[in-house]
Amino acid sequence: MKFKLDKKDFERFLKDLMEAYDLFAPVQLAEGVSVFRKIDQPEEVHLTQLVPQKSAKEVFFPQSEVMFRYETVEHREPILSEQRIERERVLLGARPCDIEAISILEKVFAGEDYTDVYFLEKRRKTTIVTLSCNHPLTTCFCSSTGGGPFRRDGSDLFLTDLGESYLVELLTEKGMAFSKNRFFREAGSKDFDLLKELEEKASKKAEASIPVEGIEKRLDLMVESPFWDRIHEKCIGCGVCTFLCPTCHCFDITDEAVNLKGQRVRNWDSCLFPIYSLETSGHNPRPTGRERTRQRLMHKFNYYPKNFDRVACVGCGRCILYCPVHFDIREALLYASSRRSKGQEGQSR
Amino acid sequence: MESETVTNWEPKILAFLCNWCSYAGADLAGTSRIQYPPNIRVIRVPCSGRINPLFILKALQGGMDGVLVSGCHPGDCHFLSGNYIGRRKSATLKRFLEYLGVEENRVQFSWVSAAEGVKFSQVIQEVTEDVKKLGPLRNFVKK
Amino acid sequence: MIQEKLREKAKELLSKKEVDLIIGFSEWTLPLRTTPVFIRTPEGTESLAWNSFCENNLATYLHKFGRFKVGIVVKGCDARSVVALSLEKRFPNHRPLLIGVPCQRMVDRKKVKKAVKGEILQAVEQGDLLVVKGEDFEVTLKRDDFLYSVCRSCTHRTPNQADFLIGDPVEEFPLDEAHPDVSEFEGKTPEERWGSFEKEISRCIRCYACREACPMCYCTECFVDSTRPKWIEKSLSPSDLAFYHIVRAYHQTGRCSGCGACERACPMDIRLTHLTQKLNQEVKDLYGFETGIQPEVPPPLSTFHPEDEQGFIK
Amino acid sequence: MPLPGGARDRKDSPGNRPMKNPYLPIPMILKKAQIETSDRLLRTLELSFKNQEEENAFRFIPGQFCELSILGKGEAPFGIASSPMEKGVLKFTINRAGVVTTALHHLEEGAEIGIRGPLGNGYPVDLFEGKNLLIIGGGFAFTTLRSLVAYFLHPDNRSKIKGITVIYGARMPGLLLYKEELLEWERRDDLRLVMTVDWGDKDWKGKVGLVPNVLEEIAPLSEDTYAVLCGPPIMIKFTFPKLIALRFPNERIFTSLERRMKCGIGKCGRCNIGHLYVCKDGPVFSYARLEKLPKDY
Repeated sequence: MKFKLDKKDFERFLKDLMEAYDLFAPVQLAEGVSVFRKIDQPEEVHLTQLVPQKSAKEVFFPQSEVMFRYETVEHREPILSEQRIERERVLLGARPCDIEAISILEKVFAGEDYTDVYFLEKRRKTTIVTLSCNHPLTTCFCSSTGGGPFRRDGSDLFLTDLGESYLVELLTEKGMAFSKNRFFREAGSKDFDLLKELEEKASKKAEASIPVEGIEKRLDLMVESPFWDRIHEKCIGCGVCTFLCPTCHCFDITDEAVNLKGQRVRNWDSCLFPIYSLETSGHNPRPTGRERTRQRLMHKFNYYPKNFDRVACVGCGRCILYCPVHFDIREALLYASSRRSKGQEGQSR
Repeated sequence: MESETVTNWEPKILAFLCNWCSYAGADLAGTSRIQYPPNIRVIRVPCSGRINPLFILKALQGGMDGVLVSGCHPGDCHFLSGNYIGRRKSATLKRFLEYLGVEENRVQFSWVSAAEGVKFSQVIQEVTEDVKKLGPLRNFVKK
Repeated sequence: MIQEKLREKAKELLSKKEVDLIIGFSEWTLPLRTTPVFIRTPEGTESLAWNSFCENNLATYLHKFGRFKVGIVVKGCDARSVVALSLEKRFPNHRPLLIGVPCQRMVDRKKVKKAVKGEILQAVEQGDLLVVKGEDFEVTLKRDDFLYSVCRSCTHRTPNQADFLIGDPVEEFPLDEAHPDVSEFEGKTPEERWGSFEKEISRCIRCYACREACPMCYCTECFVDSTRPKWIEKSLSPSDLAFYHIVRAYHQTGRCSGCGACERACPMDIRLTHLTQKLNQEVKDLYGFETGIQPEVPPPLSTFHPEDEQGFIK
Repeated sequence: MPLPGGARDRKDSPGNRPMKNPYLPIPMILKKAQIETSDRLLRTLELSFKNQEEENAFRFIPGQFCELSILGKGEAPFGIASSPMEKGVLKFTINRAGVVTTALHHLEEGAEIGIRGPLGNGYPVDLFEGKNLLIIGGGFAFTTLRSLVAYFLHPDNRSKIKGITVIYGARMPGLLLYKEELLEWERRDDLRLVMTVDWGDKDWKGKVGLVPNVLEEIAPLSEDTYAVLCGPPIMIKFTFPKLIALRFPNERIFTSLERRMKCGIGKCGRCNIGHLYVCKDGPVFSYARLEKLPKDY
């Protein structure tokens, strides 16, 4: 089912939405810096930054999340209170790559044996309103990882920016709940033509160029390759790529307490931090950048695929755009697939 | 216990006292029955040079309204130069915290020798008054 | 041309086996950027680049390669970091050979991006000009209008401490007197200053890019990672963020070369250099010290003078 | 009677079961605590369940572990040292090293403590049925091996396997765990116990030497035998080739790995070796399986 939503109605549309849902969307924190967060005022919604620094994963898996609080009074048994969410949510304005990443995370958090209630509850209570990617960046390689700028999987509603209005596609039952929205108007053939044109143009721009297919098998043979001795050299071991990555999902669990009152919190963690795998004894199974960089790349392109049958990368390009030393994961993939990369042989980058 | 209201609020001040002088000075004040405000909590340190800026920050973050670091007068350090080294750390940290907007009198420094029981009492009075004027620490403290 | 001379020198050092590897800059996939390279063969030196996008402080890599004889490409600020590290006895095996390039001041890629609409696909330097191209635009910018603010204030562009100087020393003068962001910040009331600081760092995601990009941050265990004692928590409370940023900056007192690598590394665009610049001003004002200028003078916080300022002590 | 591995018998689909929060600890009471070793770094905690329901639901096999949780300090994983045949209690032996373990050492009898578990796969006890068992342990990694031995020594289970040989080494006699029980084992005629230390004292009657060398010396037959190996990395490294030399095939050598862990349920990352998670797919691995993984341990 397709409708049109005029941009002049957009803020009022959001306001309506916020009556019934907690709305999450990109917000600009400083010029050129945006993140997904809960919206208090419709005008905060900021849709122009194609890839906000922090991805939409934060709506389901916040960087810092209280799992439960506790208080022990006078040696009695501690009172635990779980942190769960109350209201239904709408995630609006994430691009198809971020949405694809949510399904990658869901596979881990749903799991076979154990259910991560914190992630899953948010996922189930969220309606996803995706925004198409009309002008992919040159750092985008979603088409290479199985996605695309107009990929609709995982979205309940799909918006395409037509200039003066958004074309709205209702794709699921959750999406159909919006079919009677007072701001939706009938869309005509002109709109559909424009949609088709935009979609074709964007898809052409984002044509697959990075050899991701078969990467799992190639990496199987590269576990001890000298490739890792060089590729990690310029990595300084910060957490930018892993924190901004929409599919990275490692976390740490810590207690924050004063006396007997406190909370158990989980915070994002990064496999590139040395202390991530450091054991109390002092032994570190991943002692240098070589093992840690290998872990990051292998997890995405070998380990995860072994468990879940697809790569854990959606080609959003955040790790390329925001890396302080300009590590380019595409070049690593080209290298790994033995295609001649842009640089010269015999040295590392 | 009375609840803390603005009118009867009393500042909590953490005092790091050098074992060799200021701590003994505090002792002297005590044995000489010299009065000073009960707002300080004392931590004895081996030397004012031992003070890691982390200690001061941790104290403020943990809810102290003021911090005092007190050591031996120049030339009197038990370790010869500990207080000189401490003096540079104090000077730079103090200026830096003020730059960031921490009020000037939140973090204070003094030289008090083992013989200066009266001075110790005066310092504590002054610091307590200063911090009282500032009111409770609102910024930085962990809520 | 500087780039050619740089390649020649690097090639020579590798050929004569005076170094095991050269750490330098190379062009890479994105415009307005370079990437660190680690070159081990004379032929590899062909990829060395020198331009206004060589923004990283490569001295941060010296900790990784302590076992090797390293030749490193340095700007004025980078060289001063190496001197500071040397004072802290970080090179017990091999002192790195400094291949110094007098710096033309580096271009702030974020400023350039903000000046145009659309994705930048190509950026070419033409003398003092910067030609920036996108899919449907091409603009010519004055390079000097788009410099990093620390570079604008810099008065030590020539790496005088270098073992080899590529090109001639440049005349030392600041484009901006002092550090405008420090004075601007100082103009506010204490309450405004704290508010502004807290707001700025509220974007922090604790990726520690600022720490890792800095050559002076090399503690085996950073205070944020210590569990006994646990100084701060790992979550994003304003208080813990402030704690981290105060201590990270303060730990640079008398050690910071003012290169600005911390701020450039930040993915959230947090203004960080005014903190360390303020500390640099303090140690200059109080103790007449500037990082990395005099290789014989000990770091200010590890020494003292009996007559040091103490007006603030009761 | 194959015991259901706690984690594994809950395979109903996530869609139609109410979401149970696997991060919430259940309450236990510290019944008894005992210092095990002369260096006082190892303390065994005997915990009893606070709620009968939770006790009934808690089924485990030797080799599984739990996250012990002290509110305000955090969680840490420990192998279960008691056997499933010891009803109503769980035992853990704690090496004092970090924040949580220190708190566990200070815990007073009668105090409440949280646990999550049982976690991990455990030793393949079904596979061992009808075979000989060679158990090799070093230092304080002996905990889950103790569980395994006690499980098969139980009158209900002893007939399930043939011979049991235990080689157990420590640096000094005072550092051996479960000393009273070791004396009992020594007296049995259906178990061969070989103890060794690096440095003996005047009362020491066992062997003196490193575990790999003792293994070589006593040269147990590999025929019809499974070997279970658990100890510090350096011991594992040198013992493994000796087992190969004794003609143990990789499929019949098992070991239990330790890694830094947080969630214990395969979500938080950190403990993976290749595509497997030590917490969820381990901690027990056969060498045949380990051999195919990156050497990230």
